[in-house]
Amino acid sequence: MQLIECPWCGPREEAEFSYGGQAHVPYPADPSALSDEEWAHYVFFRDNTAGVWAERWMHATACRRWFNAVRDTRTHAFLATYRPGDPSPDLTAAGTGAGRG
Amino acid sequence: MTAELVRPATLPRLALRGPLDDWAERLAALPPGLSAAPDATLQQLAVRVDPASPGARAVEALVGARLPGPSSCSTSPDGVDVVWLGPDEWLVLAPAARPVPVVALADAVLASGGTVVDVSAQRTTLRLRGEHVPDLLRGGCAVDLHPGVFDPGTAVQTSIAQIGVLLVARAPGGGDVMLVVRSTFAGALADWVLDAATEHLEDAEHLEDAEHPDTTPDAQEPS
Amino acid sequence: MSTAPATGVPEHPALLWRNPDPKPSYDVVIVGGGGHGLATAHYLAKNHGITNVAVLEKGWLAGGNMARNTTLIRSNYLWDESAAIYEHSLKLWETLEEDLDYPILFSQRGVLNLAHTLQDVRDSVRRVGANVLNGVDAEWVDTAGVAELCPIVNTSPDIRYPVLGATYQPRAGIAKHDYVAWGLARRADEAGIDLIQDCEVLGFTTDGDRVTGVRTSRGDIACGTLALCAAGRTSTLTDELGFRVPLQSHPLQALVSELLEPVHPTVVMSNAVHVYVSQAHKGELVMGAGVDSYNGYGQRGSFHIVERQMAAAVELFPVFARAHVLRTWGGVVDVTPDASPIVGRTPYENVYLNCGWGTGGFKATPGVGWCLAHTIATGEPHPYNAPFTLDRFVTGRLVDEHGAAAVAH
Amino acid sequence: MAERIEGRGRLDRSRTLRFTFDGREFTGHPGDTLASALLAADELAVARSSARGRPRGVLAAGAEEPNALVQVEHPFPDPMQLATTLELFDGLVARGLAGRGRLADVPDPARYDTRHAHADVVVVGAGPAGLVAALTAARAGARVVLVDENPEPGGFLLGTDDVLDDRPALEWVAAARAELATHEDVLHLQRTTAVGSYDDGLVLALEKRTDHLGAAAPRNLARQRVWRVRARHVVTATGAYERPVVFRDNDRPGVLLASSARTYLHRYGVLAGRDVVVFTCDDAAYAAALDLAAAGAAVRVLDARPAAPAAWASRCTAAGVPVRAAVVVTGTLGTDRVEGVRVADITGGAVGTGGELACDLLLVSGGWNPAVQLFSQSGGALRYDTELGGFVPAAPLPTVHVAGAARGELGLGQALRDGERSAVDVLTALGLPAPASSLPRPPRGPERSPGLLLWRVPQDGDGTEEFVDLQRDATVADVRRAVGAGLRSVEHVKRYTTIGTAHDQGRTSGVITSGLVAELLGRTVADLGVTKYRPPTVPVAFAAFAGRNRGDLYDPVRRTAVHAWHVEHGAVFEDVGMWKRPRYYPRRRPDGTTEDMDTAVLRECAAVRTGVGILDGSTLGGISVHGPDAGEFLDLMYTNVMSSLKVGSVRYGVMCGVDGTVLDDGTVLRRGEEEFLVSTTTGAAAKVLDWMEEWLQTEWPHLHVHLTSVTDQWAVFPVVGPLSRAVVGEFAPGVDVANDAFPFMTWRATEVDDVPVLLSRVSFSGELAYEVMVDSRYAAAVWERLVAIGAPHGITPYGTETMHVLRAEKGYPIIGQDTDGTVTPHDLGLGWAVSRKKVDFVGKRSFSRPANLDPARRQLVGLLPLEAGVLVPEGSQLVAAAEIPPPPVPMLGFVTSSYRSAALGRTFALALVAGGRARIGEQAYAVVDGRTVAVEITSSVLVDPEGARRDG
Repeated sequence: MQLIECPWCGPREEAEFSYGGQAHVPYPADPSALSDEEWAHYVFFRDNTAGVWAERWMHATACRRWFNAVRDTRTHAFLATYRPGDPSPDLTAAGTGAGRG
Repeated sequence: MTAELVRPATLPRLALRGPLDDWAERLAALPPGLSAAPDATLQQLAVRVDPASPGARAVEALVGARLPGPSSCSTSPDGVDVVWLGPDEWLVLAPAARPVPVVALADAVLASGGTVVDVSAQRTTLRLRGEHVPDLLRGGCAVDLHPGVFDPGTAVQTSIAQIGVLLVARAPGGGDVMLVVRSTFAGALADWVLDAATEHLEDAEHLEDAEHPDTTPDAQEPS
Repeated sequence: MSTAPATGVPEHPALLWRNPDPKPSYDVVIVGGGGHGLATAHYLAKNHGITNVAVLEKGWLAGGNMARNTTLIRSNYLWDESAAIYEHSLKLWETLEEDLDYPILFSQRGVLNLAHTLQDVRDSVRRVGANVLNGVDAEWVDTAGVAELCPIVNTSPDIRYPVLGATYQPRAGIAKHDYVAWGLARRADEAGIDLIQDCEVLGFTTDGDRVTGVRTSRGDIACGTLALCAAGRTSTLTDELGFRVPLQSHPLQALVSELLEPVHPTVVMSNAVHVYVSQAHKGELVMGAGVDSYNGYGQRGSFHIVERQMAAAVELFPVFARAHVLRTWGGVVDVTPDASPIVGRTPYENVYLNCGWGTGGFKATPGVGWCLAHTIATGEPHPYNAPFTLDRFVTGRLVDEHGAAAVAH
Repeated sequence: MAERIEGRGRLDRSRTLRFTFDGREFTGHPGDTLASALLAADELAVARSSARGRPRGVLAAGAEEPNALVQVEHPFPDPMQLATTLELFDGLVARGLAGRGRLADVPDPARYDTRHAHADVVVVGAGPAGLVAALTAARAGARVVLVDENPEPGGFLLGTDDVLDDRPALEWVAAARAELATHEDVLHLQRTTAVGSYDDGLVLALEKRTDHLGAAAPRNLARQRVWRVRARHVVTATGAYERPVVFRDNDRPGVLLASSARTYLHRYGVLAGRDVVVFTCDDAAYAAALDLAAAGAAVRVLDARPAAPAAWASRCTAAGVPVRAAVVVTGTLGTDRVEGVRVADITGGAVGTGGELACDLLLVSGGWNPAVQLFSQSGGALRYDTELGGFVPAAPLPTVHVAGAARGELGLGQALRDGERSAVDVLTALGLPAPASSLPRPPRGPERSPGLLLWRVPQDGDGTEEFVDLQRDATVADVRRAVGAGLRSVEHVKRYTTIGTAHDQGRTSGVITSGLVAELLGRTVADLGVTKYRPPTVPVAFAAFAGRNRGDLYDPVRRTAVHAWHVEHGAVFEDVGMWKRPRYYPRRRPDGTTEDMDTAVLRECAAVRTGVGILDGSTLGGISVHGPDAGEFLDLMYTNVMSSLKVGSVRYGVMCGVDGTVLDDGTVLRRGEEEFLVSTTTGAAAKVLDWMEEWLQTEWPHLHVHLTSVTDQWAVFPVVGPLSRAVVGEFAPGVDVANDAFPFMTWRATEVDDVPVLLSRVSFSGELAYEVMVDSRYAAAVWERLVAIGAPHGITPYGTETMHVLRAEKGYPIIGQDTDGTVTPHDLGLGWAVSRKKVDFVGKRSFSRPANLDPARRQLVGLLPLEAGVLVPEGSQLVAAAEIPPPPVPMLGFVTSSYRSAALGRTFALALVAGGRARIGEQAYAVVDGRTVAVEITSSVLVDPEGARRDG
């Protein structure tokens, strides 16, 4: 069970957070223009990276804000957390990211 | 249903009742070194405003306390607490006797795109005091209560046994804490505190049975 | 009815498999030496006489989810398509011990899916009704029925979420996962199929819409047909092949207790008071619950999931209070949006896909092996796996086993 | 024979403790374990082996003990205790186990709880290394948690007569303990075993708080406590376990690990044998030989190495202890206990001719296995140390350090220095200045000479009597058979032989197994590795992990503000999520009997349809939506248009997931230009708020909208029925409640006794209804006043069951009951609530997928059983024909809601049926207990379809 660095509240127990899956998958600008296949890829398909990727978390029992994290799904280790809207930190540089408490 | 519904001669004036009224007796009988005082009378306002906006300054002027940063609480000379809930979200808790002017506050933030909502009944409070309080809280809460980390001015939102709770430090080290909890969860939190207090009972004899004492009045069968 | 767990543990055969080096080419290459890969190999040989086959396992045979699951076997799933393939699998389980001539300790002791809310009861009656009409043995039992089938369940009316009844499938049960894997492996090995361990697939060689071979940590291997049975690691392979699958890989934790005298005669599952538990043959309690919410390949999970599971276990089974957790671990389960598998074609003409079994992989082992072998041998999906296509997510014809699980009114 | 001797041990000999083992009475002293007390009474055999029923005796003195599993019967049945770690108490009743423990068949009365702790560094193990690490960190002002499994600190020092600064080492331990007690920021926990080391410095430890008091344990204290220590750094100073050597009949009672015999002597005052043979490959066994000799035993040493270490040999000679080198034990003699050993010379690995030696105790030392479990659990990589013959940490982790024997630094001096080094590493990382070094001086002992790597004494025979895992009765023969069967991985060998799967998790058998497999395959142990270490390090009771989350505290009970009134008035409750909701209010009849549910519900329904009823609807979710873009936001979230709603009005709305299935429904009040009050179903309240926040924060941050949960702020009381106008009119005199002044789907604000009240004309029953909303602190008072005003009108409180019947009679779906996660608004007949004008809203694009346009989709319809009184169970499947053909039988759909209707005077149901709306008027058959019940498919609105009752 990890400590997750909420961008606002600081490091908190993992049980305080809820998970939001892959980050940076924007809602399509005009869904009606999409084919069924393109729409299905937005609704059902996400990356399933075995390694470092960007994902979403929400600090459910405190500030209730969504934020993004760069994490290695092989070791489960967090490399960095950052606010939505901010660009995902360069994954390689993120290796030394502030996420490590 | 036991009592047949009858219309009394005179209708009593509507009176305020707190979610923990039915626990008052048991909470008053906690062992020495541990007291729990419910208070449902506070005016509570949910304030959303951009902390950098003029509206934020207006709120601070009206309330008499600055809008604090993450996991913090500031208190006005009149005893009004302002607790950080999120990057643009605060909870104002004012004693019933010295309420904050809601309309003025709402107008003050409107220009800055802010919002004020009266949430006085959404949460209720339970003030825990005594030497056993830190140990009791550490029995269900992962927040570090160490003096120097959890001192007056600290206010942390977390959970205790699946119940969302806001802890407002009133003394260093967690010996005096105001718990702020959703009203419909208040009974469950009180049951948790009463059960946790078992550890601090002087003698164990009066523990009726070792099973968890069933403190809830709502046995499934009709009473 | 349910049989008490056998006391002794049987002897193993003297030879299981040969550990051959990989040949340069095979008619069929199966990626993944877990239960599904081994079962597919077995049925290719047994049903279709196809033996020029290699099963490539990146670690030790059946060391992935096959070694980490809680060994539950049942077919009382809601939707017709699910009931069909799981019931087909259960029927194969009933003759697997003879077929493999291996003591897989298959024990049909029934499974109780407990209902704690009025909506649970409605969902249960609905599932039992669908099961019966699909030829799956299922019945609704009331609270007294639960107490009779499994006396150690706390059926008192004043626990936090009282047991209002349960669905019961008498033919459901458990089996010893390792022995199932070794029995399948031995049969495949006997048929001349090469089981290659420590052989990780690193990439593929393709020619238009055909995959001509796999690049592995033990050299390149050409293939006529390719079948992917890599469970939680499927996405790594499909990414390499350039097509996407709607899988998310999550940790799924499980734990065992010390050996105990028989006390738990059946299998009990509960969603609201989240835990499921059976007692294995040697006497250990085997328990699991839900997946960890985040994606994870670390074959381990977070402690607070175990903590909630233990509170549920003691709430439902007060006599388990002083049973001890001996060991906790985790697998990597590939979950699809509708919690149903994907078994069938891919954009490559000679590549077939078997994945998305989530928490239901073990119970499907013989059934999916049979169907995938049929699909490979004939080039056409078997009727049982035909509905589980990759494109159902585009058409919207899902087989939604997540179901409502919502709380009503 | 084993016996208690004078002048040794850390016991309170002034007090005698009585206990029963295998039905026979014994005595011991405070400070004994069950194992030491049994040894003191010369009781060597403690159990029968699980598979082969061979007699087994104590081998070790701690958690690595494979044999001495005991079942405790009194004070409470406990199926898994180790005699070597079970502290003796008066009145203990226990018996030896043949592998399987017995659970109690009555609930456990003990309490269990948990504690969180925070520290800069948590030190695991209070041996010399751990004590120094904790002292060094504490002196530098760090916050320290020190945990140790023994009743008192000292670690291996408790089992030796080592000296420090020329004084007994335990005096230094006592001083260290006293100093730690002076540091306010040190939490020192004995009888506390670290069971798991997780991410980011989380160490879980189990404290046994009252087990050692037996039946005298105070009932209000938690018997066991799970500590959750979150530390910035972890130092594991967990020592090492002595490794046995495998040879024929090595399982006979009377075989002990050398260091354990030394522990029984010094810690428990028990001389385990009078005539002792010490068979060793390692220097450490010599200390045991010398100590037992000094205590009066006749001891001889057999060293498997070509030559005995000179310094130790000379000490033995001085003590009259004969030492013989290049010799091995090939077997034990005797029946239920060791009476002698077979010995043989060994030169260059080849075993020569043998002889026999009489003895009553055989001590064995094959070397040391560092306790790397916690380090490995934290993700630390291991390296095989060929000299040590064991696995040690390959490299330290950034925040997990290992000190002392746990990383192969054997010996007292190394342990002290390594403990200090690990603390200094931590303090450096924390940026704290390290205090001046002040280590006690250990005696100058002989230099440690290399041990001999001997997993198994080479000998012929089929290996079926050479035991590798004593608890699992697994032998060398089993390992050979596994490798012969084609198994190459130690994980396969473990599962095939079950070696290492018992309570001790392979502490004494794991490395040996890798050694044996390596020899059989001609590979190196480093190449094979060992099986994975997993939490917990020692077995932990289920109830300990459950803690206080039991009974009503398993999950919070949520109560509305009027809960007490419901209880006083006899409500029977139903669980809805965490809520307790009144389901119905059974009335007591004059004859003292109480109405059953059906009777109560028919009465409640009739009261609402003909008079006036009142429901506690406070569990519905409430969300205050503020801001200039609030209307636009709700248009994106709901299928219908909300932005056009006028202030003072209310609109019903449906909310979908991205896949187009119904997520929730509810009403929306517009309170101002920039203010809406949204209500949700009870079950979906939290989910809808999270869903809205997710879209606002991650997709549409440009929208100026603020969401505030007001679920607990507002109590909501529907007052329903033709007489509701009279009741509400009197309750809220400030509002004209007439229909034209206060029309359907509008709301009014007023005050009653200066308390703000909202009234809204929303009806979930089709009757005239007013929802009374008030600050939940005044809810009880308002409810009582409404009931008082309504009494003359026969006001009747009603529960969820009646609410279900009334809404179903009107065909209103309940999300979560009439939907199952696959149902769209169109399926429910709510197409009218799906805007065609809006460019987009959540879920819209999914409506045009092929599956959504399939006419065979299941649609919500009504069902009327042809036999008017038949109640079709909810969930029943629907089929096309009266005769059920053999499976698989095609199913048309299923019953979602089914009730007796006072209004209709008969039973009715709602169902989801394939192409349902096109089948209205047709017949179908519900399958109930294997037979079919004919039903007619009807419109889903069965009562007052034209809506005449709504306005009263």
